[in-house]
Amino acid sequence: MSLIGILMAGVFHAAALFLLTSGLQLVFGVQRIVNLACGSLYALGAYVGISFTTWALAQGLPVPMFPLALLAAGLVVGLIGLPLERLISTIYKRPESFQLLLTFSLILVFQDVLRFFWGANPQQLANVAMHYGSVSLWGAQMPAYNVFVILLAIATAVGLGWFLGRTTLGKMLRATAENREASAAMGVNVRMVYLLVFTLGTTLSTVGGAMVVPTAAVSLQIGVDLVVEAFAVIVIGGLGSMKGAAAGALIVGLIRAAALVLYPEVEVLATYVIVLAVLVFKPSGLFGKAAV
Amino acid sequence: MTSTQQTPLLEAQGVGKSYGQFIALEGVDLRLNQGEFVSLVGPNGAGKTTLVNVLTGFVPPTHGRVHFMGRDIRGSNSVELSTRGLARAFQLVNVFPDLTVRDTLTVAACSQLGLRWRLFGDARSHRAAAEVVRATAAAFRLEGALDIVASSLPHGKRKLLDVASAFALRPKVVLLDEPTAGVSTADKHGVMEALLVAAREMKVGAILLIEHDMDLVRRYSSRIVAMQGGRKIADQPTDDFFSNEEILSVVVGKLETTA
Amino acid sequence: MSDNLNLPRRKALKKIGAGMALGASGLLSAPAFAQNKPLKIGVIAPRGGIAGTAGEGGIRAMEWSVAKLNAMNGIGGRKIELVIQEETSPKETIDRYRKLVLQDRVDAVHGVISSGVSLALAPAAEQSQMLTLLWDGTTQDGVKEMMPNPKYVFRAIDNEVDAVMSSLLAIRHFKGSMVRVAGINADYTYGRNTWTTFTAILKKFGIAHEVVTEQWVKVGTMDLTSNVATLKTAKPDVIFTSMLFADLPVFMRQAHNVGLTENCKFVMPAAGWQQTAMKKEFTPEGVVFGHSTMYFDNPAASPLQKEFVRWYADKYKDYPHWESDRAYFCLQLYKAGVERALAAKSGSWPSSIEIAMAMPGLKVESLGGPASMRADHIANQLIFQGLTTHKNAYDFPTLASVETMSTEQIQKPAGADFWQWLESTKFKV
Amino acid sequence: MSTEFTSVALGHTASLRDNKPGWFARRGLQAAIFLGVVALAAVPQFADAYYVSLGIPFMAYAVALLGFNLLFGYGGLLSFGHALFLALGAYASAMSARHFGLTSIEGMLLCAVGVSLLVALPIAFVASRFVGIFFGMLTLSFGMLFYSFLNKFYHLTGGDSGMNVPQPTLLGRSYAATGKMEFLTGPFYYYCLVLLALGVLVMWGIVRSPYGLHLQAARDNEVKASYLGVKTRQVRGVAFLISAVYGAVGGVILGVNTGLADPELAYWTHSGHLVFMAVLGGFQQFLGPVVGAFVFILLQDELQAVTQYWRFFLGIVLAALVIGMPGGILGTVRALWNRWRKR
Repeated sequence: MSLIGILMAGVFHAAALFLLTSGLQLVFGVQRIVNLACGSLYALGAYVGISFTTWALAQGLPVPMFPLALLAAGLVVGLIGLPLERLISTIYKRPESFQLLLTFSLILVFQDVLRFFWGANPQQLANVAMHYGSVSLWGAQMPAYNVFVILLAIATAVGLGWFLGRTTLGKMLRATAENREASAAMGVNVRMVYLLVFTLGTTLSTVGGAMVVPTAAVSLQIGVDLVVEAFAVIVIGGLGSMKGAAAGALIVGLIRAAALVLYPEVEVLATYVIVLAVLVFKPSGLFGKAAV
Repeated sequence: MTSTQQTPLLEAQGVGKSYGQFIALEGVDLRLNQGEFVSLVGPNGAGKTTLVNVLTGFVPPTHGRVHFMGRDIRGSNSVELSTRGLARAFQLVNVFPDLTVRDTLTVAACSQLGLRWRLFGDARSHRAAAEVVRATAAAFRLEGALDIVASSLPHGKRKLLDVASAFALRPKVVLLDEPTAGVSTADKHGVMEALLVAAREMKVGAILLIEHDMDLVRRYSSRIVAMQGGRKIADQPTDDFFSNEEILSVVVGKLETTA
Repeated sequence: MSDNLNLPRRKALKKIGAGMALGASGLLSAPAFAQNKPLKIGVIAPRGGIAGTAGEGGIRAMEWSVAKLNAMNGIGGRKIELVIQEETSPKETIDRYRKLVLQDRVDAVHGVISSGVSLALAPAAEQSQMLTLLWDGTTQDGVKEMMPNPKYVFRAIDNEVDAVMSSLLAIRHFKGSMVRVAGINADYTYGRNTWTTFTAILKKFGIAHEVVTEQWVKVGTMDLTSNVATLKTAKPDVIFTSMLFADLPVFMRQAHNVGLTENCKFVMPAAGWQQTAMKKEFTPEGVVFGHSTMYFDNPAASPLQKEFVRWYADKYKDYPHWESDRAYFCLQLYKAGVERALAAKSGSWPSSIEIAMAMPGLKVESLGGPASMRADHIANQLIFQGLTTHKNAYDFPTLASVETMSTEQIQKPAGADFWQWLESTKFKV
Repeated sequence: MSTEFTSVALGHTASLRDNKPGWFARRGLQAAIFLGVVALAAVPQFADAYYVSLGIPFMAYAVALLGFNLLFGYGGLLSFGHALFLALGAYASAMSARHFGLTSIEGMLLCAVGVSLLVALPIAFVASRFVGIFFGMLTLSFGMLFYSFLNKFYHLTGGDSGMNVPQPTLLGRSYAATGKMEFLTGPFYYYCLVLLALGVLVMWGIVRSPYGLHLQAARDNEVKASYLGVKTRQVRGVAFLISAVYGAVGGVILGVNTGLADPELAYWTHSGHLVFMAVLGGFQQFLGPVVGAFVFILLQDELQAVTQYWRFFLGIVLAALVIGMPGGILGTVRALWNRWRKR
């Protein structure tokens, strides 16, 4: 029996997790803010993605184009990052704990806003994902769209790497991350940088939610449920590190897949065990800077 | 000058500290004897603060060893050393913003009296602790400010409080990192005087002072150690030091460029 | 904000004196209360989260039948008034239950879907002597411990009943091609019980089978690709899943997308909750599909059900599932109980206990069909299941032919232990 | 750097001024405690039974938050997994009842305290190394680990259906005869009130003790503190243990109140609500958390009564507090009081 299928499923799960956490990491890396509401933003992207795409298809958008509709939806709702950043900017000077509090309040708000517009029932997109049929990888069948999501995650990772590493703007961000005062002195408009970074981070989450939802569905609950998985990923990978997000996502995804084959009972627990092990033996995470 | 035969209170032998390739300290020897007031001078980045960090066990040296009252400090951190009588005040104003002057001093008094794990009973009304607090406050003329929260003290007083809290440990040796930084020239002497009075009253054995202000150095210290690029370049009694032109030019010259 | 905060305090002070009048006891529908007062019924049901769908189904049926009853002369001459509270975690729900009992002074409480909450509520109900009719959420384990011979609590049918029936149907239809068996169920008591029931019945009928994988998923998990992949590699002939929340359609979709549905049969005792979400595009034909106590598209349905389904479809552009029937049943049973007790007292309003005493043995017409209440306060109803077909006008499968069983055949008798009963009793396929 | 942050933040609403023996701190606090106890003792005499029954979760949270705030307000450590210990308390009492047939609440409390210490010890060992966000994430992870443990080991914990917490005896006196509500709103209410009063007094002793001062020193400036002989890591560890015990005691009360110990108690959003209450009342004030618990319970109750979208409004309130009123209710009252006295 081929384990490839399970392996690929693990990788797919990892891809989804990466899309969820990359924004979180970017924002923390530059602004040292942990956004508890990342899950809610992911959910928001998914909900809007479903509604918009369904509408667009009804308006006669050719089915093969549906990923574009999702992408568009994700990008547009990502703009909610602008007001959110302005909101959070009011507590930049407070201790880190306050960010956790403020973003927690956002979770409560989002949960009911989503419920108000989309109701209690989980939402799903028509099974357009299968329009692309499935591909067979080393004998394991997998929907082509899932492969597309994996590629998208890889592309995002590479893109972010290039953006932060090569472009002047990226360098500017890194400089701000290293030393806010210094880069401010060098004429970097820190306020704009923060606005940009936070919005970009938000957009990554919303796009992630929108792009992944065709393979599943979205419920009000995932807003809070995903936070836990996201934390597992970034704790393992190391706060604020893109490499970390990728590595962490892969580890969590594969652990889960492996547990399912070896001993399904421990599927969830296994992840936490890894998380705690990392916290005890390498508190900074695999790619993080010193934790304390 | 006290005799050098007695075991020094604090002694560093060939102390070196390097971070990666960067060498912050190299082969520094230093003795601090009973009753000495030694000033540590040198341009910025000469390694003065690093030296103090090493001496107080805050960072471990990469070479050499440090003895405090005859015992190697290897393996013991700033907490133990401070309770054993090695106190330090900081360059930056560094008190506890939300604690009152009384509480700040009480913190030190409690560690010194070993009340650390008393989970009950008002620390402020503990007789011995209160006495230490009173004495320290008196020595530093802080009685008036006892119930003011540190963050709302004027800069000079906050500086004093920082030093005072170190003294409240009833230390044998105090290491002072620019206690008068940012204090107006007028107040500087005030701080120093208070400091000396306190040292005398509290039977502090020796003081090591990091200071840029040459008048202060000249006026108060018995011996001067000059550093540059992580090395010790001079270690002389005050008068000899100030008559030693080229060393002085290095230090003072650098000072003027940096100041 | 500040006066916002003070509001409840003022309210509390206004209540001076009132509190002591009736104390904490639930003896509220005492004869002292005039007939003309509206009859308050508290409803506790989930409105959000994974069980939101179910809660809505129940509440809507409640509102429908209350409207009808009030159009006549309510229950025993008193108009019905619903006080709806959200069902969340047991801790919070118990507080709202007390609010219904102590502050809203309701005459009875209906609803509750999750087992956890029902187990927390039952003792509270007994102690505060509040007539409480549960729609759902009564798994075996806790029930034994928490609800020994209840006085005031009335339960819906056992949750395991659906699993019993679909196991029997599975044997009838898949016998012979049921060697490699796999299970993927929600990681909680209900999921575990239904799976154990299924395998136990297979053994009972001497079906030689091998369990190729057992999977337990956290309720509400939205990415099951790894589980699906694992199932795929296990190459099962039959997959049993009692998942019933939003995760069920997700599972089916992901299963379909890797071709798991092509040469493998499915047994889903409780898929009815998700019926409209189980789209044809990923739900194959020939699935054993459980609708529990009501199947909206049942050709043999009573005019009553047909009328309700029509109303529901017009009003909500959706089709009702068994939770509507449960809610309707509870209300009808309560009505019948009140009326019998009233008759017994020749018209003066009966107390909670008198109503409670009146209910066992009553037969009422529920949406799904005739239903009754057993002496041990457990319901007897009809269960509807069958194999799915795509031959219909909807975008989701319906039943090719409706199998109907009464819980009198497939529910443990009063006082029996479920597992022992399952061992001993003889079922016919 | 982070210490600088702390100083800015905690400095601007001169926090924990109870250290400062002004009128408000000394007389005011004692008066507040006394009046509070008297008022609470009087509630069952006049208030609607329902509000009396709300008093029990209030006191449960008040106790738990006293401990939580030793960590947060005095130690500067924000735990996002503290619900773990409430759940632990509830489950401990359920298990002690099921396995050792314990029926006395004193037994349950002892059990809960013991278990919570056992569990908190290793966590404290790991967690005391962290501050700020890392501490928050670590505690959240531990909390969720326990949550999935409760769900997974169902044969031990009853899984999602949780475990029954029987009506206990108080001081050896059994109330089996009295109905649950009479029990809760009567004897148990006063029992909890006594627990709360004790909890307040003990905590008042702790925060003023030498240890308490060291804890605050460690919060304000770790390095400086270490040079004044403060064992920052151990001090924080002990704070974690104490808060765990308080949490467990609160959990026992909650468990008896609900009659059930269920996994939802350990879910991380429950921890979030704890933090909410602390901030609402004012985590920089000794009695802040108690006030927070009180207002939160009434606020939630009122919101749920008027709208099904109560979470939305709770969120708005929390955001408004964090941004505009970080001092919380008591902090603001204190500020106003001080301004009024200046005139």
